[in-house]
Amino acid sequence: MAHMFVKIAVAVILVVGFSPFLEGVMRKFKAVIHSRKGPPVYQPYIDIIKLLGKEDLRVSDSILLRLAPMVCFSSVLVASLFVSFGFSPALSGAGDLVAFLYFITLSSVAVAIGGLATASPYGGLGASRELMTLFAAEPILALTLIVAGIKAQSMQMTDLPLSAFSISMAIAAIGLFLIIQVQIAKLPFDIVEAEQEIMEGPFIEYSGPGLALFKWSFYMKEFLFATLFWRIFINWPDFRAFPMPGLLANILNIAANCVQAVVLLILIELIDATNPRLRIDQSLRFCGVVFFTVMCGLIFAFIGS
Amino acid sequence: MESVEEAAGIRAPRRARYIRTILLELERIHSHLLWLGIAGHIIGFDTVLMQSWRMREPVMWAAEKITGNRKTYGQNLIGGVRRDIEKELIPELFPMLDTLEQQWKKVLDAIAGDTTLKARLEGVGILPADKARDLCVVGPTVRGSDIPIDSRVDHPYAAYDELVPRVITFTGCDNWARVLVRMHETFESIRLIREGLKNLPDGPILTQVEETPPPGREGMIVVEAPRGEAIHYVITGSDYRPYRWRVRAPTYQQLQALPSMIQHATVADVPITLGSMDPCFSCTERLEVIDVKTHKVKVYSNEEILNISRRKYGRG
Amino acid sequence: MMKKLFSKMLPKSLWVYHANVGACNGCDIEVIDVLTPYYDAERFGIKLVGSPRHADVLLVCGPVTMQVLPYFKRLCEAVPDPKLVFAIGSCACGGGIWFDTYSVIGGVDKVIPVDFYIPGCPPRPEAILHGVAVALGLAPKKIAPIDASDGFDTLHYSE
Amino acid sequence: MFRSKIKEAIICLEAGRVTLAYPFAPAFIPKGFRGLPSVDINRCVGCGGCASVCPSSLVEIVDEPDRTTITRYFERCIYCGRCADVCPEMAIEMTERFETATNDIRDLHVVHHIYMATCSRCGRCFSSQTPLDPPDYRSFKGTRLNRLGVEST
Repeated sequence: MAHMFVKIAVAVILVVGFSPFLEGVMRKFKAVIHSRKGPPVYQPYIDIIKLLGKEDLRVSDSILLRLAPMVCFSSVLVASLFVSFGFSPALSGAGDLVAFLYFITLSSVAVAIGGLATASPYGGLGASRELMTLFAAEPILALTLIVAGIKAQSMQMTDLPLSAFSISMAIAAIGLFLIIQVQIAKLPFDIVEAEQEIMEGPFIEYSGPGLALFKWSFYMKEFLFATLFWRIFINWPDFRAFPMPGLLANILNIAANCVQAVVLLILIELIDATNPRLRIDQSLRFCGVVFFTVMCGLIFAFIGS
Repeated sequence: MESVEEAAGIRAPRRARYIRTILLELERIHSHLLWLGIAGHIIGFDTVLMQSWRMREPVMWAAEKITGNRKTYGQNLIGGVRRDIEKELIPELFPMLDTLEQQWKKVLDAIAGDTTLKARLEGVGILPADKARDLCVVGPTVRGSDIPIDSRVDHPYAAYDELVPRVITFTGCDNWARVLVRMHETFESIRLIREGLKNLPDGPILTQVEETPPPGREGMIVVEAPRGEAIHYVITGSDYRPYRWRVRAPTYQQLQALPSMIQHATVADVPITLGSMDPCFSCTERLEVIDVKTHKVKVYSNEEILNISRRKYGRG
Repeated sequence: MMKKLFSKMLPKSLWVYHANVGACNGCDIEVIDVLTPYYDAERFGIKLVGSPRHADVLLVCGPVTMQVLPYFKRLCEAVPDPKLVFAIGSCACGGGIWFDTYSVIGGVDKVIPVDFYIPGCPPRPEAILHGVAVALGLAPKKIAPIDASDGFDTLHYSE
Repeated sequence: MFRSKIKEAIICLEAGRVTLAYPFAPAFIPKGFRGLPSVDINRCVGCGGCASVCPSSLVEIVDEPDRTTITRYFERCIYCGRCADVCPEMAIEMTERFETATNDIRDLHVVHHIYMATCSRCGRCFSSQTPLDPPDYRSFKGTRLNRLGVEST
């Protein structure tokens, strides 16, 4: 029991504390592509602290408006407890990747509800876009996880990583990589909060703490998906296999995970910086293509290759 | 300024007209680079914004060196220009133009094969040639619809009778064609500046204006601004002041074409289509509806427009 | 203690909402120019945001015209506290050449209190950056009021 | 598609980091930059030429019994340089100062007092002259000038 609490504490601190740093690195990298100096890497921390201290203007008394950011933040936080960061997931006894899927979906739904609760036309438009994206992207995420689950005969994240290469896993890995872009709203697909089209969509009426929670949960999502990708498909290096004390191995694993997340997110940021935003129908078509690709992966998984 | 000159019957010296042409073309280059950046920003492609504004910055510095300010040049006077382009400045300008041309070629080369960019721009905001002609659209917007209208060629002013630009048209009629028109016009402007600097004639830059023009004289000039043709009309008055000065900015005509351009488009396409005609909302600030049947003119105020659109979308 | 922390963080992360209340676009262009590679205001944590509710700083360009006045007032209310107001350009600072025309109210300070004035027509990007640096306390203010008399006053009084 | 993306990335990376160190290093100012106008008060004769040409009418001239007070509201200045062009005494010149940001609008106000000699009969000002100044021949008209043997200008 005490063991579990330690794990929960470590996971929460890691996700909550490290994710703004990742965002900072991404912003810095984007600045490199833009040939400028860019903000310091700790900038997102400052942004969040500043937003938390700002006045919270409420456009309506709707309880949904107040709850949406909290639901979004906490659902991502709970989802993080089902993901392994190099050690086995904190709540592995309580649920598996299906639970992770539910909580991640809940966070997107919270964004949409928050957008609808603002009663601003931009918010409504943003919410409808968010839901459309959700319907398109979530099945693909589920499918990739199912492919991995079939190969491992389990949906527990600790059981998932397989060392053997297989076609279905490769296809699923590509599918997940492509869908991360959609899930964390990076550029070809940031139609939800398109700043120039619909003025940040669902977040238009949020100020201060509410906005901070939304932003923070997006940073956390980035970290979660990057971790998910590395830990499910390329679970290397695993220091627990080496002869060393367990605690040190775990710490090394976490450090390796963080570095890997940075690498993946920089790759995603590169795609982000060299693409214009797609229209919603174009992005749905893209999701359709990925969906069928991953379906092929599923078929491969059934026939056992 | 030239409309006043026309009214007063003055013609600026040749050197002054060349300097005006060079500055107008510098302005066009910077405006087109700026526009590409803004268009990129509208469709979320911030890298285009950053890079094209990076290339634009030396142009601004050049303008600052020539005139003393980055934007409000304050260069034209009635009868000539205020400052000469100094001899030691000219060798500095050529390398600037060379690097700009090189980089701009690379950009054109790179985005020509960019499928995601084309997916957003091609076939969006279509303005067919006959429709464009009906709506009197001007500038790069109409040249993207394959109608060669350019007041620099049609009604030469400044030194455009000697430095003749090539009118660039594209047949696409869509946003992509308008991007290409602007990008190719930039090369044309670079060429014109080079020629202008090489053939810069000697002589005075200002003719002395001996007497004030009598009141009641009219003058009109059509200027091809980067956005399209701007018309300045002046009636001279007494006491050194104009009696009436009317400017028709190109955005007036461009906006008429917008409803047909955004028909059946999604919300995501509206900003870029609007942006593709490079609107200047500082130049246009009210909506005037003319009822064709009764010939009544009604100027809508802001609240009325808001109410109409709310009624239409079932809000408020 | 938290209040102290927040107030310390605010100048390091200024999110800017840019309002055009009747400007000619010159200042707007220079404001965006400040964000581009050569000047890069993002290194001070400055970011352009799309909604006034996210903003800490209201950048106002242009003289306040009669037409935008009610919207401008609403916009100011939409910005959460603590907020700063920057007036960019001569028009926003004192009305520019329009200060006494019939459709213009005048400088921004006639409508809302302004924290920083950056005059210029348009101000150079460097001037805007300097204004930001002064606001952040990174650079000293380089201007002071002048109240001078010509050399004859001493002569005048010595008589 | 990937080729064009790579080309775009190369354009971006070729430029390197171009950010200027501006607030921490002095900025480049071209020759002939039109910055904040500076007024040499000892040259000013209070003629009001600048006030009449200024597009934003920022020069306010008040004639008082023994002096002229010129107040300039530089927050309105559009840096056109017309005043420097018309000043007959070359008292105004456009400086290279552009860092005019301030938190107090009064920092941009410039007040000048020019002490003038006044006509004992009508009480209005005229610019004072010391005995060391060369005589202004233009004010000498007609036969008296000819008798002095000076050509009229």
